[in-house]
Amino acid sequence: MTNEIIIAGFGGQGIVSSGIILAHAGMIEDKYVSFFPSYGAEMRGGTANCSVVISSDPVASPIVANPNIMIVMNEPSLARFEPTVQPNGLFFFNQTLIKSKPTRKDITIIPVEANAIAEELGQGRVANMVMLGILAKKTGLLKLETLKKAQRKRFTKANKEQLELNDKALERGYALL
Amino acid sequence: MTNEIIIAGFGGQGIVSSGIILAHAGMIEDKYVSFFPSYGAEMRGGTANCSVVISSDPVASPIVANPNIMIVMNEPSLARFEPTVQPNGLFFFNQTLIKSKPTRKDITIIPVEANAIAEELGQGRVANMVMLGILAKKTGLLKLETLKKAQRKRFTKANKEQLELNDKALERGYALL
Amino acid sequence: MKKIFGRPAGLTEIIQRYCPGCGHGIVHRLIAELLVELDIRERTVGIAPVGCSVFADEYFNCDMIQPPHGRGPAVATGIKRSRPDCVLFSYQGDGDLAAIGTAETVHAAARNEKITVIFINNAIYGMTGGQLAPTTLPGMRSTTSVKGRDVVKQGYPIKVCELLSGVDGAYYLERCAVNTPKNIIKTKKALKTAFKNQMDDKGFSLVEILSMCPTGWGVTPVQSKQWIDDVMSKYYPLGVYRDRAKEEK
Amino acid sequence: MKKIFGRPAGLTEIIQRYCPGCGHGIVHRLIAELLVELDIRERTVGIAPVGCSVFADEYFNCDMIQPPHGRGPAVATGIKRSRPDCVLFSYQGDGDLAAIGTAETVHAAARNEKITVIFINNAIYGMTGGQLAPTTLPGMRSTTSVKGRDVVKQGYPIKVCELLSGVDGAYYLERCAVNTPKNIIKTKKALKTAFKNQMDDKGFSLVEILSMCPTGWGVTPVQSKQWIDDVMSKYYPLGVYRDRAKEEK
Amino acid sequence: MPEVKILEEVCKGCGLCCDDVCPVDILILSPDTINSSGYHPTVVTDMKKCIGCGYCYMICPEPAIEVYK
Amino acid sequence: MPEVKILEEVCKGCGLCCDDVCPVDILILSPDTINSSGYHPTVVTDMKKCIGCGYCYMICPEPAIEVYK
Amino acid sequence: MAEKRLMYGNHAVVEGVIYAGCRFFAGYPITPQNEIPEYMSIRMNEEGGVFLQTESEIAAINMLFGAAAAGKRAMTSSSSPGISLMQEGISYIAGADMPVLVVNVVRGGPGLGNIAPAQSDYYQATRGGGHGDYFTITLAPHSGQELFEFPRLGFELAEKYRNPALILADGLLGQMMEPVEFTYEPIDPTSLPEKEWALSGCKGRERRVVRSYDLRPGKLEDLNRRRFEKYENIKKNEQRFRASRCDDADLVVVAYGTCARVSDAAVRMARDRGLKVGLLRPISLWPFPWDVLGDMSKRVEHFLVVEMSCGQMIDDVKLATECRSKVQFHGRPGGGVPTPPEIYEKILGVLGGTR
Amino acid sequence: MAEKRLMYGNHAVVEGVIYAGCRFFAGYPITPQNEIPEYMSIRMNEEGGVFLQTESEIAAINMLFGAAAAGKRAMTSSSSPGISLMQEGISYIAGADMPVLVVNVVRGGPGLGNIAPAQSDYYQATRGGGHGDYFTITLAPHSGQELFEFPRLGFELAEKYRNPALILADGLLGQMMEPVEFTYEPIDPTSLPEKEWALSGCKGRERRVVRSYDLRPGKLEDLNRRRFEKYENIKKNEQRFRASRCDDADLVVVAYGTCARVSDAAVRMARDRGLKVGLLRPISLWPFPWDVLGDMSKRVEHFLVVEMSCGQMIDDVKLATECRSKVQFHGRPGGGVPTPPEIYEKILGVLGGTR
Ligand SMILES: Cc1ncc(C[n+]2csc(CCOP(=O)(O)OP(=O)(O)O)c2C)c(N)n1
Ligand SMILES: Cc1ncc(C[n+]2csc(CCOP(=O)(O)OP(=O)(O)O)c2C)c(N)n1
Ligand code: SF4
Ligand code: SF4
Ligand code: SF4
Ligand code: SF4
Repeated sequence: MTNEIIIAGFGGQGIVSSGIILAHAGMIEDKYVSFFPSYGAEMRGGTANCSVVISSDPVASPIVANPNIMIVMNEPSLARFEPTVQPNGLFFFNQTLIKSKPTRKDITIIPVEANAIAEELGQGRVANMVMLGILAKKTGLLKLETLKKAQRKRFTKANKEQLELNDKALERGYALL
Repeated sequence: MTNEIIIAGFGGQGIVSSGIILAHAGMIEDKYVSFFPSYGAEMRGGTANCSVVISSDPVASPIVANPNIMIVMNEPSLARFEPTVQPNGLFFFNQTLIKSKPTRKDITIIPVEANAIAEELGQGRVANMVMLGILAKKTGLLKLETLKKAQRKRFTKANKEQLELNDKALERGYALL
Repeated sequence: MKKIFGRPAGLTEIIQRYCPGCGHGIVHRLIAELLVELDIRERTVGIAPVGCSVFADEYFNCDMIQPPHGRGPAVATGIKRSRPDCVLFSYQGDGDLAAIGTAETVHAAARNEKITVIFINNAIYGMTGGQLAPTTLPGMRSTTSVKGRDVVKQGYPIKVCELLSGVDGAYYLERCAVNTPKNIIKTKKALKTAFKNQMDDKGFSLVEILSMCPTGWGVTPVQSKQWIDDVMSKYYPLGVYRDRAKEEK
Repeated sequence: MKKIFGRPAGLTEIIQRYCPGCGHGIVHRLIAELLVELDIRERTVGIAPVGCSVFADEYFNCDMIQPPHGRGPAVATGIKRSRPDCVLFSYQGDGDLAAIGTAETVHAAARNEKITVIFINNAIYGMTGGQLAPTTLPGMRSTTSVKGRDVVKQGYPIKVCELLSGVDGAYYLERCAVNTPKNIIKTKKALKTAFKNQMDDKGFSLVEILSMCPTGWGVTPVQSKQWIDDVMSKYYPLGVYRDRAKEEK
Repeated sequence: MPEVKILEEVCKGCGLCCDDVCPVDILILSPDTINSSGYHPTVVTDMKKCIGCGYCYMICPEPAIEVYK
Repeated sequence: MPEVKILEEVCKGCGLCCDDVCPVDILILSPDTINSSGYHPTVVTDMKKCIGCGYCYMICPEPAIEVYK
Repeated sequence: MAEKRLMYGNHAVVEGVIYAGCRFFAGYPITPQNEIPEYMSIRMNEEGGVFLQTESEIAAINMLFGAAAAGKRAMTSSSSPGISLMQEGISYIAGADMPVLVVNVVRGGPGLGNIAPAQSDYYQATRGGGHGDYFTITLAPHSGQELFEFPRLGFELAEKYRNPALILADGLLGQMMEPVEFTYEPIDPTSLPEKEWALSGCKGRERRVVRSYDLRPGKLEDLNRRRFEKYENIKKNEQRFRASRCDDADLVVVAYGTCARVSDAAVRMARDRGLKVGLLRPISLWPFPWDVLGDMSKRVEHFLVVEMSCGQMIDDVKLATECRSKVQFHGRPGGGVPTPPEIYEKILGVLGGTR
Repeated sequence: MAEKRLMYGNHAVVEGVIYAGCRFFAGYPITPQNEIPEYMSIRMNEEGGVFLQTESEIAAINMLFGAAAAGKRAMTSSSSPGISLMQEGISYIAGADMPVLVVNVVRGGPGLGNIAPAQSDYYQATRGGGHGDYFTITLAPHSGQELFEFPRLGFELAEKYRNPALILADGLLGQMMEPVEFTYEPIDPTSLPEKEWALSGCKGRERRVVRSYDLRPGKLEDLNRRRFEKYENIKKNEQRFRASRCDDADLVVVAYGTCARVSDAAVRMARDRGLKVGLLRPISLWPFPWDVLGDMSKRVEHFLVVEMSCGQMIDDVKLATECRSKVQFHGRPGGGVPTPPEIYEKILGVLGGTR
């Protein structure tokens, strides 16, 4: 089974970190994983996105064109990525920041009040963690504990409070379903 | 029939001019010809030499390794080129300037007082013309008139006197045999 | 009401892909204004570098060419010698002009090639992600000098106007900045002189422009503007470095 | 009787293939003498250029390397950074250093690379047959400027010491000549300083040497010697252009 | 009376014009508005004060500003 | 008394040493001798005059000159 | 088992270089390999090595020439246009028989092209983009793991044969993150033996000369012939590849690097559907695994060459298989990356066409 | 009949360029082609053209890029190391679909090598020594006459297909003198049509852009595919060769340039002795005359490839003849020039071996 994931949003929403944490968590759980950032180095402006593959087989290409799991964090990414999702795919979107509604009928739409919940926890920045939490639960792909471990690998310089806040956000997301 | 000629001497002895005149004369007489200077551009000092081919067939390579006709104008070239001449080849050498004697028995040695004759005519520089004259006569390869025409193609900027002196030197050489 | 300031006809309608607060846009606009004001847009060929402004070939509303990294002055020479009536400008960043393109720059100047070079000094490699540039200040951080430029290991910056001052052929050299309206007005004047010199068949004119790169410097646009005043222009003094028109008088 | 002057041990026994009267041989001998006098022959790595002195790798009695045309300073950098205890000298002609090698020269200077560059300015491309060099004087004839260098079409010469004076990193720059015993003595002194600077870990030192090329100039050796006095050194003034050791005091 | 027009969709909210550039200090980055590229564009706080000097236009990299008179 | 030795086979007859280099003017290119490379080497006209200054050595590109004391 | 780290391919190269005992890097930024010089600047600083951001790729390759001649392990990295600029330098280094390591993280071309992954520098890498008769040992990794391991292999081969070695990667391998296992202990650079040809000052020995020319008549010819004897040895000893599912295959896909990863998935798809399809992944591109392909061609009917180019390696496949099998091609130029289904379709097409 | 002149090959190129209506030269001296810039400086001056002695080969190729983009016929010449330095520029020019003419008077390599004639830049010329998928139209003259004629042909092909063209000569052809016939009238440059893509200022028309990049997803791939359609056309239309004595041949020697001259003499020797030997001389090296060789291989048992290299064109001969014939090789690397007797011996060896 191969899960192909795209995470998209504005720069600053922790898109890359989310992707790396997902991949790391997959690695910890002994799956084949890859992470790929969108080309950007010779392009300025616009939105950020990244591809993550978590699979029971070696990863063919780390570039995901048609995800079966999609996380959308901002308005412009909704329009751009909704059409790319595989039929029967999962579509998580950040309802707090996105006014429009996804329109496809052949995919599972999961609206998440990611930023609202994050603000509740005291820090909008952890909206991405909320998303990872609910993703883990909904897909059964990863254990919550693994995500907690993985975020510690990513934020090696963060202080204890921040790490715990991240944990909380993961938990809140995980508890949403 | 292919004649492969090398002319060798010091820089300043008109080695290159002699070669070009020979080739030019061959061209006038509708033969296949080529001229090739020795590599020198990235080498400094030493002697000068050039290859001329005059043939009834298209010229394969303009680089002559083993001449059937050799003109040697100075001492160091004698030692260097004598061994390269084809058996039965012709070996013209400038007896005025060369102390040593050629030693090979399987080639025809033709000593020429080239510089002495040239000085007689009033200009050491035309020693090369004396050589071309005798070469033409001995080999029957080219007409004297053709050489006279050819030297005019080479020295386009020379004055009448010089051209006539060259003619004289050619004639003297031609008359030597 | 009449529009007294607005997008000049020397720019295409395309929205530029530079980061917020990037100085490239300001210089683009100044050049575009001059293309119109000097009535040269229709006989100009512009040259885009390799750098963030590689896309300049989409932004200027005139014939454009995009050569290999650093070779703008050589390409400009090829065009100018082929079509002396054309007005040539080569737009280049500091990596493009002062690193890989050093020889082409120095020799175009030495030939007094009749071209206009516009040199954006933002002290960093923007496009490739903020690495050390030949113009990065001593002690300044970049992604390949995370502890700040160490002059002992990484050497001293290249000061392009000072360097070219040693080249007899160079006709006009000035260093400006685009961090304040006042400096921007001066920059425009310098650019105008640089174009005029070419139109009058005078010779090699280069305008170096200290320009903000908030992304590469890791600061806000407003901070970047200030940094040019406080630090960068101290190290790279503004002013005219060569003006043979004046010297010849 | 004791030999007080004669072939120094810094030269191999090979007879050099330069033309009669060529300045390269004189400079070779000076370097060779210093290798012995400064006791550095056994830790020196020399760099031969592409040019008439490509064969320098046969002539100097020390480790030698022969890199691509113009890249001596880059190769020197590679060796010096790998073996800081070695003494590096890069021997280069004007085509090598001031044409194709412009960028490598300027940037080695900017890095204040701890190497010694010996720059033979003979105002011509010797090896390839007397073409225009970046240092060929205005009006001077060459095989690619048969009517004399036309500065309008072919540009102005590059003055290397003046150019590098605009580079902060350069530590020591001097221009000398080898056309008279007096100038030769001065040249040796300059070369000594350039080596000493390296031995003291100071930095980039370049000695430019006006040198006879009778073949390329189409004159006799004696005339070529005179021409340096009468013409060439007027255009390329001799002297010290940079001496940070003094400035720092 | 001069007037300044901000092209909201072109503005990247860099704030260069808002700092000390405007002599009458009437430009700020809108805290509430957000354009489709995600930037907070500049807004004019008090149009009447504008003297039409064009400084804001001059420093705007896009340019996202037009000045009318 | 200093003495100068010309390495005849090494000398290329450039004449640099013969011009105005020798302060006592005792060096000339031999008009008669010709070495195996075809050059007329330098010869010393009057060895006694030599002051051993080494100028000839200094300017000789080969170097084809040795000075003894 | 050694520790696994989730790493960018470009970072894995850097660690691989450090682990290989190399302490000399010179290079110039270019996408998609900027993470190499960036991370290298930090790592070399930590290890007390030399990191030089150069004025150009030309300066970089020539600094390598110097460092290698001084006897040190030295490497540079760049991407396609930058590698083109190095061709003269690489030719000199090959002509001087010096070992260096060059990494090319290939991008779409020709010209400025784009920054997407590509394999269109195969000809340049394997046929010597520079002038003269020479080859560079060329290794093609297909994973972060190999990006970590191949620098050591590259240096070992380069030094064994005194010849430049090249690692041909692409933007996808460089910019992706994958788990990487540090499979061996780092080499202490001071433990590497001194080279008996290195320039270091001639104290206590004959002076040494490093050069790539010989103007004496016939000498360069001799030199070239000797170098080609060396190349024959390399061809004999160093053909590297990975063959999977080839034993009973009717069709073998030949692909390297990224294309090999993607093809592997396509082959799995085909096997799942009962098709006898295998994958031959050349690891050394020069020497190309001619021998194994020659052998295989005696029993395999079809080869399908998959490249991210308009077709370059296919020349070598044809030369190796000597017309015994049918050789088909599927290519994506200009930064296009093929997908497993696309290759699977092509496999079906080839096999279908013969039934 | 037109006048015959005894000329250096390097001078013949210059006249050929002038006769072709080209008035733009930029280049840097290098042996063995220095006579080209030298004579060009005089001729361009006489003709009011542009002669630029540049600071480097890199500057030269980029000046050509500019001049070609401005719609002018533009050429440069160099020899092996200098051509290596031009690889990035040539790749850009190919990527921007611009016509230029580059002359390589090949010398012995790799590295500084020597200044003797060689053919060891065949791979570089025909496989694109630069990065990315592209080819350059490559012509191989074998005489002063062709050195005079091929510049015009080169420009015509370059412009017809908007692609760089290369003339691959060698030091022997450049430095020898031979009779040259000026077979056609000089072209008046002002008579050449204006290019509809040239940069000249946008007065009265849409602005034009010359570039070699496209960063939009998929666009560069499209561009490359279109360029390869163009290449297919070139392959179809422009394969040039000269076949002599091949009709009844048991053995065909395949050789270009200098080697073709020498081989021709060897073939004559063989025919004199009654051996059925012919000569196939590729004139276009890219596109290689695959088709005629393919045809021939159906009846010719042996091919003998003769090159002044360790064997590069032999790849193309093998690919063209598709294993139908036996392909043997005789090569002289590093500036060695084969002689007719030497090739004749080899012919005997090949034919003898089969009897
Ligand atoms: C031959 C080559 N080397 C390197 C690059 C990668 N590259 C692209 S832009 C750039 C430097 C950009 O910096 P700068 O010129 O200062 O312009 P900026 O982006 O800061 O405006 C580099 C190194 C390239 N495209 N080609
Ligand atoms: C890349 C490259 N371009 C050109 C050449 C040819 N070349 C050899 S030496 C030289 C210039 C020699 O002039 P200079 O450096 O002034 O030295 P000199 O011979 O006068 O001492 C040139 C252009 C080369 N070998 N390599
Ligand atoms: S990186 Fe710097 S130079 Fe490039 S667009 Fe952004 S601000 Fe401008
Ligand atoms: S050509 Fe000039 S530089 Fe070269 S050896 Fe002769 S005199 Fe010396
Ligand atoms: S040592 Fe001095 S005095 Fe003696 S010959 Fe030489 S130059 Fe003349
Ligand atoms: S300087 Fe030397 S080479 Fe020249 S003439 Fe005198 S001794 Fe001979």
